[in-house]
Amino acid sequence: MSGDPYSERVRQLFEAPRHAGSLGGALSATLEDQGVRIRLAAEIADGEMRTLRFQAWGCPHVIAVAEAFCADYEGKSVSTLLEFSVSDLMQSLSVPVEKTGRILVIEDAVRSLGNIVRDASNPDD
Amino acid sequence: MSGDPYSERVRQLFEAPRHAGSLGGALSATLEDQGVRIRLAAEIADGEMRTLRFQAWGCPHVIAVAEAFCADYEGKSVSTLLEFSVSDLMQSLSVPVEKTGRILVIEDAVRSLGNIVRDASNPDD
Amino acid sequence: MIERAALVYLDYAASTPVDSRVAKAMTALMTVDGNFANPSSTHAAGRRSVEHIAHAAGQLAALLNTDADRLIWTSGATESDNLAILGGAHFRQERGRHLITMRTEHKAVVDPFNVLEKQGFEVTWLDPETDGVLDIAKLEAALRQDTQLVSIMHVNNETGVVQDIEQIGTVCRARDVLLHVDAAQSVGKLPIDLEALPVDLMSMTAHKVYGPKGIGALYIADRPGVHVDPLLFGGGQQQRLRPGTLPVQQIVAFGMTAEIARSRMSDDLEHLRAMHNRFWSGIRDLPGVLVNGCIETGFPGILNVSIEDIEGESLLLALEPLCVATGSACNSQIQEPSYVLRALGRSDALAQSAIRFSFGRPTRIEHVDFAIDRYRSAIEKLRRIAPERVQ
Amino acid sequence: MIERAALVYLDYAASTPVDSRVAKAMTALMTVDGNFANPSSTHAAGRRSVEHIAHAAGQLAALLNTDADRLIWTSGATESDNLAILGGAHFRQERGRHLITMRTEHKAVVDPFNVLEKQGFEVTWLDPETDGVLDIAKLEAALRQDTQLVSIMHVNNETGVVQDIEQIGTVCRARDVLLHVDAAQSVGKLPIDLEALPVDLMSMTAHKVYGPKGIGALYIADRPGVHVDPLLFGGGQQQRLRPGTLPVQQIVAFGMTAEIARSRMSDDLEHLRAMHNRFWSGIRDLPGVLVNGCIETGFPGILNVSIEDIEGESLLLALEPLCVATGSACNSQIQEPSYVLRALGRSDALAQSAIRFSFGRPTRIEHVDFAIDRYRSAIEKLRRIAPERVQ
Ligand SMILES: Cc1ncc(COP(=O)(O)O)c(C=O)c1O
Ligand SMILES: Cc1ncc(COP(=O)(O)O)c(C=O)c1O
Repeated sequence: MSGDPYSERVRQLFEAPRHAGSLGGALSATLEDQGVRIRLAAEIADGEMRTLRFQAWGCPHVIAVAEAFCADYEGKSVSTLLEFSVSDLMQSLSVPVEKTGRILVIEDAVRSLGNIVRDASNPDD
Repeated sequence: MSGDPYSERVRQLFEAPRHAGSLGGALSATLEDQGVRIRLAAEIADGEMRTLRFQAWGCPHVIAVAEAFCADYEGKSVSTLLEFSVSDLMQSLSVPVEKTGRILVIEDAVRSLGNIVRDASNPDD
Repeated sequence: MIERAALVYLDYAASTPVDSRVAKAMTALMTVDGNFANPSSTHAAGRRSVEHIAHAAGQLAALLNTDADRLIWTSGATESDNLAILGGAHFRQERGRHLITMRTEHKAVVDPFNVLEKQGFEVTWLDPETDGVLDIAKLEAALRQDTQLVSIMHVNNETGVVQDIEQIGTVCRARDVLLHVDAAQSVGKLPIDLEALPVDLMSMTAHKVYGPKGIGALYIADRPGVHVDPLLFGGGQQQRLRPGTLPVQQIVAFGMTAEIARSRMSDDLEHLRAMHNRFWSGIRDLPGVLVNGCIETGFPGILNVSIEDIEGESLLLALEPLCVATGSACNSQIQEPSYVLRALGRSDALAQSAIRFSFGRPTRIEHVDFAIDRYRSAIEKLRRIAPERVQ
Repeated sequence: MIERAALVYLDYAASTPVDSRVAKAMTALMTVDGNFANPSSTHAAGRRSVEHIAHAAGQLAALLNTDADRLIWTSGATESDNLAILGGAHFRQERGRHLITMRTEHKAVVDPFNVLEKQGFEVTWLDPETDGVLDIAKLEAALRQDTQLVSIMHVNNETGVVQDIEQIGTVCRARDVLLHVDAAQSVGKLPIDLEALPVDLMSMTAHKVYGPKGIGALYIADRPGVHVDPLLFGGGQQQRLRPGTLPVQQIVAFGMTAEIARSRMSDDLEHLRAMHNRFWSGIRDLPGVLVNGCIETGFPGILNVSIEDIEGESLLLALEPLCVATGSACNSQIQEPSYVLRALGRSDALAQSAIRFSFGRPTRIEHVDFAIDRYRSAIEKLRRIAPERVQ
């Protein structure tokens, strides 16, 4: 017996994940952990993320958080990736705490994308 | 939980006990046992019971059986009293077996009335 | 005017009809266009059932001034009593194995205590005073170091005697003893404020207060050390305290019942008092009539009277078509005198002649007058039939 | 055409709506002009309630071809299971302390056995074959000198798998072992003849077969040595096996439900088969779809399908407004893979993707077609969103 486990926002994001998909030739990071599989791809121009796309295999909260991340971070500077934390999104989407483990996989994927982007823009390192 | 403990006949006899009452100056027997109090009175003429009356303190089955006895035995010969047994009445009125003990008080009262009647008609004994 | 053939029901302490609005809501909920989903289901229909249950819990909680999550749904007060007493005593057995109750409790309390006695618990059975009320000094004297649970009912189902739960609870709480109260006869009828009352466990049932049969609840106070072991297992419903698919329509009915009772409690009480007083005025002059309990302090919905030198079973039959209860436990053809009335000091004979008249919302003056008339004529008839006592 | 916003309910294995005729009869009975008296009351109104109950018991007994007095009313199959298993094992503990059941039983069976294990009973948990069916040789091998009780369900609530109760019962009876059958999902849906079947105890519930929630029954065979210890105490109702005021309206509803089920069982089955076949035809070609249980031999009211590489929780949400069940026990936010499907040999991932579609009397072709469409598009969507597996 339980109430609705999904907030209205989670339902919307899950229903219409506008940023779901892949980007041919873009930079991308893929991670699999905690029964979650996530792939993030970014088109970068002038140190900004022009386009963000995700692919995800996981529960609705995973998909919603991934979608919310892409929607929020398109247009932002690539440096924000490395500071990304899921906690704000978890709160604004009312993700139950029991799901923290799997949502953290998204955080890891974002950081990992951040590293890849950084490495790609500093090829000499 | 139980069905109706009273047969239709018991209900009728209890509802309208036409032979309830006393007979001034008649022969009578009174008995108290098993939480039952019963008094039977008879007007005798020519060795026959012209009138029978009962008084009873007891459950509806006691009252019904007493009434049925009076109704059945009015007009009969006094000798029948000594052979009286409640078992036929118990059966025809569907008296539950658990009540046998208290109904037997009526049998005892009838026999006792029989003895009194016999003693009264043979005063020389 | 009452037709002779029609039954006249004055047995509202045994059970009550379901309020027609409640019955309507039940039907709407449980049929195909309603909300019949299993509240354990996670889908949208299941969640709606959960909401209905939460609403009903809120309604019952409001009646009792407590939190909805303190209420466990059961199949009735019998199950609630068992869960409180067996489950409570088992949960707290480390605390001690001495228990206290009264001789005038309902069978649903008496029998679990009998079971606990067989399991090695020790039970003190307190007798009431002759008016049915517990002398608090007797309770205080009975409390021991190892007493862990006291169970005392609020309103007695046979006599309407009301115990002072607040006083009893205060004594228990001072000694860290849990108090269970069987409130089957009082919930929705007398004011109960669980915020204020020092009660730990309370049993209730819907069918005594115009709700359906087969649904009850157990209140479990939110205090450290107050808990019960479950009696049934399986499924995760109700914090594992009581599994089984929650009967949504029954729960919704109990909730509505509670809300209705709350809104009309003082009107109901006034009505009961009027019926009670009229009836008592109509029979009190009968020679040998005796009240079991107390006219002034008892719950006015119940009036239990014995009468000298009248056989109870014949009285009951002579009262037909009046539907009333005997003082007897009626599980066999041979009626035993009520142990409750015996505990009040009544002789077997007086206990056996006892009749419980109980009034309810549908009771009208005509019913009461019919009952007065029937009672008087039945007594008159049976006295007429009875022989003099053998000297 | 189904409106998108309206819920489409295909979860009849979780619960069913009450037949409108049944609801009407309940209302008529329990309201003020009905028969609301307590059947424990000895007066005329109470006796009418007794008659209603006797009639209902006769209706349920007729459905099962047994005697009305073999049926004990309970609050549902959960209580019946507990009474049969805890009460049965306790009653027969002199006979032995070894018990046998299956890993695919309902929680209401599993949990009482877990309790018995803690009390020093020994339980053998049999695994089914991959189609969910018990290999009778495994049961025979598990039976011991001290085995006293076997509990195996008739129709599985998650998969619709049907066990061969007759064969199982024959094996048990040859060894003087009692057989309890949880028939919550089959009573009123599949033919059950208790005269012919070697079954000793059988649990049932009304709400799976268009009756109300909160009423069930336990069948106790009339054979020497077949009996249970009660779990609840108080009052003399039901031969002291299950006390509490009998909920007349609920019992009458269960009786009517049984009679209706009896008269339309073959029509119901035919309808379920049609819905089941249509649905299966509509999805069977999906890559990676797998039936949990057995299409041919299973109960046609239930179809449980897993699908490769799909996350179950997202699938369930993507299926909305379809109301269906996951294979998971849904008592926490994090869904555990169903232990029933795990026992059939499914991986965690496959078990987690399982959806139980269950059909009922109100199910129409449009509902099935809507479900097919939803299922296909949900799978398609989730596969589209998912990344390739990491190599
Ligand atoms: C005081 C009291 N306790 C318990 C019960 C049992 O309640 P239920 O009928 O809900 O099982 C009753 C009524 O029958 C009662 O009056
Ligand atoms: C197989 C099985 N057993 C037992 C139960 C429990 O029945 P109830 O909901 O009546 O407690 C159910 C359904 O919930 C079931 O499907």
